[in-house]
Amino acid sequence: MGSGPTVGSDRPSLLASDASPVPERIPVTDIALQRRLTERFSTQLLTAVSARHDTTEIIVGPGELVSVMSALHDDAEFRFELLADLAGVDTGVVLQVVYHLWSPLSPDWLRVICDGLPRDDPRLPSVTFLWNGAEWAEREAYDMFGLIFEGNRDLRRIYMPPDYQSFPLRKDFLMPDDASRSPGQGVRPIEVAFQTAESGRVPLMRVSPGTGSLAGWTRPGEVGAGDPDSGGQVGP
Amino acid sequence: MEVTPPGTPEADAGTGTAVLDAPVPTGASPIIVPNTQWLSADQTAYNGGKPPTITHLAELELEEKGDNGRWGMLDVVPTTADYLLDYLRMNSLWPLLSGLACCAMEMMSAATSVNDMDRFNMFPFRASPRQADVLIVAGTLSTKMAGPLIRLWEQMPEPKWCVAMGDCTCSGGRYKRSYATVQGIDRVMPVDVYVPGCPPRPEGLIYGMLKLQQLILERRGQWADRRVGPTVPAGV
Amino acid sequence: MTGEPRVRSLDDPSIMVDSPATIIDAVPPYPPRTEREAEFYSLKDGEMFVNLGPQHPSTHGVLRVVIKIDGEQVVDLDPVLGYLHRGVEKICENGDWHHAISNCDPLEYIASMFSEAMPVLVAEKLLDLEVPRRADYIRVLAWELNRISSHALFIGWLALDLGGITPILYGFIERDEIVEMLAALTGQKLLFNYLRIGGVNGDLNHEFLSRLGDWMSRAGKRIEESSKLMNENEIFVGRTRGLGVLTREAALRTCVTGPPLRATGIPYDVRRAHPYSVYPELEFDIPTRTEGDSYARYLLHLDEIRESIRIIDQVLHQMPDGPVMAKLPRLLRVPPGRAWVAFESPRGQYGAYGISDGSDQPFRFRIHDPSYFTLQAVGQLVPGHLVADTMAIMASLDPIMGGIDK
Amino acid sequence: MSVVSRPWSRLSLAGKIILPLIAVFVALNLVIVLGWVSGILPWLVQAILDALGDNVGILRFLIAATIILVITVPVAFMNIFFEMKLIAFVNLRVGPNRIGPWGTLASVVHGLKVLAKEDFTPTGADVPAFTLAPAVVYLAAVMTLLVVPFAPGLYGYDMDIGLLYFFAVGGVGVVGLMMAGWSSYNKYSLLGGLRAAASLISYELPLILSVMGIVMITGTLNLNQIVTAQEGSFLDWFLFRQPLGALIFFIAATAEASRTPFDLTEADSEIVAGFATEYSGMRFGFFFFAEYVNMFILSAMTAVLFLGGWNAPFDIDPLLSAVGITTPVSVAFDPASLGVGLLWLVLLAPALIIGLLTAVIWMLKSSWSIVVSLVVAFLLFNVIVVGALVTFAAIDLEWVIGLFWFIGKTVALILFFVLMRATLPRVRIDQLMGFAWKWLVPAALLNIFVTAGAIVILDQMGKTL
Repeated sequence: MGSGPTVGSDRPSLLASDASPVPERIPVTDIALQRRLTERFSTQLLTAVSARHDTTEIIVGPGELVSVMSALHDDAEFRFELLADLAGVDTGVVLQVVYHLWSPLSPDWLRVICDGLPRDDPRLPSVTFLWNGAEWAEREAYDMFGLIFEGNRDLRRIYMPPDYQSFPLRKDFLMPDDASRSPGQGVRPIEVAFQTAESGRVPLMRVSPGTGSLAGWTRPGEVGAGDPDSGGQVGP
Repeated sequence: MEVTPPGTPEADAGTGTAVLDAPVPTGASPIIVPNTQWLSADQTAYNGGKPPTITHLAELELEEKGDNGRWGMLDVVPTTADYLLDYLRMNSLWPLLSGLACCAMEMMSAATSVNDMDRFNMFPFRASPRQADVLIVAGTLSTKMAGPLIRLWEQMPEPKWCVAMGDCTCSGGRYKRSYATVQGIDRVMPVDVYVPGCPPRPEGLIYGMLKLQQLILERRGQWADRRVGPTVPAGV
Repeated sequence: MTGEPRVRSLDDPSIMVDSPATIIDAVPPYPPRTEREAEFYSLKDGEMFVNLGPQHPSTHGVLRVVIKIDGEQVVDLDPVLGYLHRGVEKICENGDWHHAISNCDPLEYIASMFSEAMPVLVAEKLLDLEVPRRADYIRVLAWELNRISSHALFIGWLALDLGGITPILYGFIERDEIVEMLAALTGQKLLFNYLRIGGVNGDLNHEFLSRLGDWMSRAGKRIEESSKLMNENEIFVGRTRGLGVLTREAALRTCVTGPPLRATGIPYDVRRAHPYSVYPELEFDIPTRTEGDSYARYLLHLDEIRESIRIIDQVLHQMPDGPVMAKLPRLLRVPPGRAWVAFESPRGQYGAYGISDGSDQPFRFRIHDPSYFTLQAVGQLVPGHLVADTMAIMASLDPIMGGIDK
Repeated sequence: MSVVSRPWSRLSLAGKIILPLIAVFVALNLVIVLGWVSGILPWLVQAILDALGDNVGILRFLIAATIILVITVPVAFMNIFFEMKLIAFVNLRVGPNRIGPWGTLASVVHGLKVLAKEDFTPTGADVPAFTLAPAVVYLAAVMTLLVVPFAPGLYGYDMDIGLLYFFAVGGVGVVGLMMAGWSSYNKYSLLGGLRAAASLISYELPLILSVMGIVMITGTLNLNQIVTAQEGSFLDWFLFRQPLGALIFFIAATAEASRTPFDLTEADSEIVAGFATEYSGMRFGFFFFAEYVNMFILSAMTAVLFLGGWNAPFDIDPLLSAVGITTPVSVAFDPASLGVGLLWLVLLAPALIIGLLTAVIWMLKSSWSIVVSLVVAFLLFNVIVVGALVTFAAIDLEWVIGLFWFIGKTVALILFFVLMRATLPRVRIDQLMGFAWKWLVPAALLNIFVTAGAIVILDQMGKTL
C-alpha cells in the first residue's frame, strides 16, 4: 500500500481523457476563507487548511473543538450558522467526528474534522450549546460508534435497542455473510461484540480495500498509513 | 436481573447537574439492561415455550388433534354454517392501518382512487387491532419493531390473517444481510399469503388479497394451525 | 396483557399502565440513563403518559412518540426512533458504489429519486466526473416531478391528520399519475433505480413524454382545484394558522432545513445556496413565508409545486441532445479522498459524506436526512398544545421514517 | 367441569349456537305437552289473554318497542351503505360493488361478519361496565325512536311529553360512552370517553334551547301535534318560521351524533378509535350501529320538527281531483258477491296473465328459452300486482304516502350528514366547546326572545304565528 495519498491533494480526473468533450470543471474554492481560517486558527489546527471541490477543510483535536466551533459560529467574519451535518468516522485506527458547516458569507462548505479519538474511550465535547439540533446527530454517533459527547444532555442509543451492546458502524463490527440465523429463532441480532484495544483478542478489521474475502483483512496495528483518513497523525 | 452499569445516574448519583459534566455512560462499558424488545407482553405467546392462549384452538393444539373431529356429533350443520360464516369473512376483510416502510405507500395506493380495494369490501382500514381482520405487513421488519408487531398480531381477534407484502417481509429482501432486520416475518409470526416484489404494485397486493379470499373459503371453517415458520397453505 | 395492576380510580391516572391496544408500555422498564430521560419519565400529579406508536394511524410510519399530557394538553414529549433502522450505511460500506444506489433507494420512499442521488453525486465528485448535460437535465426533470408528487402527498396527509379524508385521495391521484409516468421512464414505480454514476439509466422515451405532456396540460388547474378544498375551509385554516410557530433562531439552532426553514423567512435552498447540476441555468424563485406556522408550511408547499412546474417547463424547452451516460470502466475504482455533497429534497437538504480508499467500495458512506433534524423541532413546538395538535404539527413537518431511521 | 367444558370448547361458534337451541326446543315441547295434559296451559293462556285484554296500552307499547328494536338494524345497514357509496363517490372511487346488486349487501356482510368475530375482554377491564356499555348506548339510541311519528297513526308511543322524553333518553347515551371509555382500561378510550361526555353534554343545551321556539308556537311537547301544526304547503314548515332554530338544531344534532366535523370521540388520527378502541366483535358492532341509528334518529327529528314530518311539501289532492280521483278512495267491493267467480279470479287470473306475458316475451326475445321467459313473466306479473297495490294504498291510505314523504326527508338529511363527513376536517376540542358556549347558546336564547316577542306582537294584532 505504501503511504496513503494526502487528502488535500487535488488529483486530476482519472477520466479526463475519455470522459466527455466538456473541459474539466475548475474546482471552486474560497481562497479568502482559507486565509481567514489560517490567520484565525493557525495555532489550533492539526494540519494546514486544505480545500477540494467546493469544500474547505480544517482538522482540529478534541481539545480545541469548543473554541474553534464557537468562533466559527459567532465571529462576524465567519458566521457559520447552519450545521449541515455531523458524522462519525471510524478510520480503523482512530475515530473521527466530521462537521459540515454553511455560512452565507462563503460559497464553500466548511468541513471541520475532529481527529484522533482513541477507540477504547473516545470522548469529545458536544456542540449542542451552539446547535441543539446536533443532539440527535450526536446520539446517532454514540449509537453507531460509541463516541461520548460530553455535555449532551440525552446521550442514549437512538436506533438500536437499549440493551444492544456493540457499535455497528465500527470497522471491527463484521457483517455476517450468512443470514440463516435470525431473531425469529430467539437469536439476538448477529454481531461481533465490541472489543476494546487492551482486551485480548484484536478482531480483524478492514482498513484497506477489501472485496469480502480474507485477502483484504488485516490487523489494525499493521497498517494505518494505508488509509487516507489517519493520514499519519493519530491524536493531537 | 437489572444490572446498573457504572456511569449511569444511579451509580454515581449526585454528581454535578451542570450541562457540561452531565453523567454520561462510557463507551467501553456498554449499557446492559434487561431485554425488553423480544419479550412480548404475553409471555405464553409464540416464543414463550408454552402453548398459545390467544386462539380458542389452544386446547386442541395441546392435544395435538389439529382440526380433526372438533365438531363431535354436530358435524354437518356447523360445517355448513362455518361455510356461510367464511363466505361473510371472505367478503369483509378489514385490514389493520399499519405500514412499516416503503410498501406501505403501495398499500395506501391500493386503497385509493386509482385501484380501489373498497370494491372487494377490503375497507375500511381499522386503526385499532381489536377490529381488524387482516394484518398487511408492508415493509422491512427491523428487530426493534418485531416485538411490537408480534403484539399487534396477538391483539387481533380470531379469525385473523396475515399478508406479507414485499420482499423484505417475505425473505429479508435487499436488507437480508443487515444487522438490524428480520429475514422474513415468517420467522416471528405466521403468514398466510406472501406477496413478493420490491415493492409489489397495488394490483399485486389486490391479487394477494383475492388469493386470501380463496384461501379463507377453501379452509371451510378450519383455520390453519398458527405455527411460526414458512407455511404455504395448500390449494393456493 | 398480563400482570398489569388494576386501577379503579381516576385520582391518579398516571399509574394506569397502557392497555394492550397500545402495543408498548410508555414507561421503559429500565432505570433512566441520562438526566433528560430521568426528567421526562418523572410525573407530576395530574400528568400521565400516552404512547403513540410505533403503530399509530398518524405517525407516518413507525415513529413512536411518548407524550406526557395533563388533561388534553401536552406537557412534554419524547420521540423514540429506530423502529425502521435497516443499517443502510453499513450495507453501503459492504457493497460497491453501484450497490449503494439501490441500497439508498428506499430511504425516502416518497421521493426515491433524491435518496438514490446521494451515492451518485458523491462518486461523481470523487471522480471529478463531468456528467453529460442531457443527463443533468433529465435528472432535474425527474427530481422536480418527484418533488411535486411528494408535496401532493404532504398536503393530503396534513388534511388526513386533521380529519379530512378526501384530500389524501386527491393527492394520491396526482402522485399515482406522476409515479406511473416515472415508471414509464425508469421501469419501477416506487423505488426507481434510475440514476447512475455518470448519468442516468436510460434516455427519455415516448410513453414518458406523452404521459408528461398529458399531465402538464392540466397540472396547474388540478393543483388549484385540490388546494381549493382546503384553502377556503374555515375549519382547516382555524386549526393550522398560528399552530406550531417556529422562529428563525430556533430553526437555525435546530438545523432545520427545507420548507420548515423557508416558512420562517430564511431563503435557504441548496439549489441556490450551493448550485449543483444545471439549476444555475434555470429560472425559479425560492418561495418563503414569514409566519413559520403550519399554515405557512402548507402554503409554502403549494408555492413550491408551482415553482417545480415552472422548472419542468423550462427543462422541457432547453433539453439538449447528446449522450446520457459518461464512459466509465466496468469495475469502478473511486480514487481516495473525501467528498460532501448536498442537494435539495422535498424535505430539505439531503447530504452525503463519502470516503473512498481507492477500492470499489465506499470506505464510509454517511447519509444525512433532513427530516431526521426536522423532527427534533417537534420537541420544541408541541408542548403547550393539545393532543390533536400534535398530529397537525408533526404532519406539517412532513417526516419520513425511512430516511430518519436509515 | 372439564367433562362439560372440553366438548363445549370443541364446538365451533355455530355449534355453540345450535346445540343450546336444540335443547331449548326439546324442553319447550315437554312443557307444552305436560301443560296441556295437566290442563294448566289452557287456564294459563286464558288468564294471559284476559290480562292483555284489560290493558291493551302496555301490549301495544311492548309490540311497538319490539318492532322498533328490530327495524333499527336494517336502518343502520342502509345508512352504512349510503355512507360507503357516497364517500366513494366524493373520493372519485367506485365503492363496494361485489356483494349484492351494486354492492347493496356490503354493509350487511360487514355487520354479520362483526357478529362472528372473537369477543374479547382485555385484562384489567371493568367487566360489568365493559359489557354493559354497548347495550346502554344502543338502547338509548333505540328508545328515542319510540316517540318519533313516522306517519299519521304510525308511531311507537304517543306521549304528551314526547320532545322532553326524546332529549331525556337521548342524553343517556353519554353514560354508555363514559362507561366504555373508563372500563376499557386504555388511555385512548379514557380520552375518547371524556371528550364524548364534554361535547355531548355541552351540545345538549343549544339542542334543547333551539326547539323552545317551536314549543312556544305550538304550545305542546307532543310530536304528533307539532307535526300537525305544520300541515299545508311547505311554507308552513317551521324551517321558515324558525330558520335560526333550525340551523342551531342541525349543528347541535351533528355534534350529538358525533359526526364529522365534531367526531372527536373516535378521532382516528388522534386517539386510535376513541372509546371503542378495546372493543371487538359484536360489542364494537353495537357502537358501530348506534352511531348510524343516531344519525337516522336525528335526521328524523330534524324532519319532524322543522321539515313538516309526514306532511307533503304541497297538497296533492287538487292534482288527484283534477285527474278525477277523490281521496280517500272508497272501495265498495264485496268479494263475496263474486261467488264462485272469486275462485276463478284467484286461481286462473294469475296463471292466465303469466301465460300471456310468457308468450309475448318468448316471441319478442327468441334468444330466451321458454323457461326463462316464464320466470321473467312471473316476476313481471308480481311487479305489476305489487305496484298496483302500492299505488292503491298510497292513494287510499294516508299513512303510506306520509311514510313516503317522511323517509324521503330523512334520507335527504342523512345524505347531507354523509356529505359533510366526506368533505370537512375535524375541529379541535377547545374550538368545539367554544363554538357551543360562545355562539350556539346565545343564538338559541336570542331565537327564544325573538319568537316570544313575535308571538306577543302578533297576538296584539289578533293573528298567530
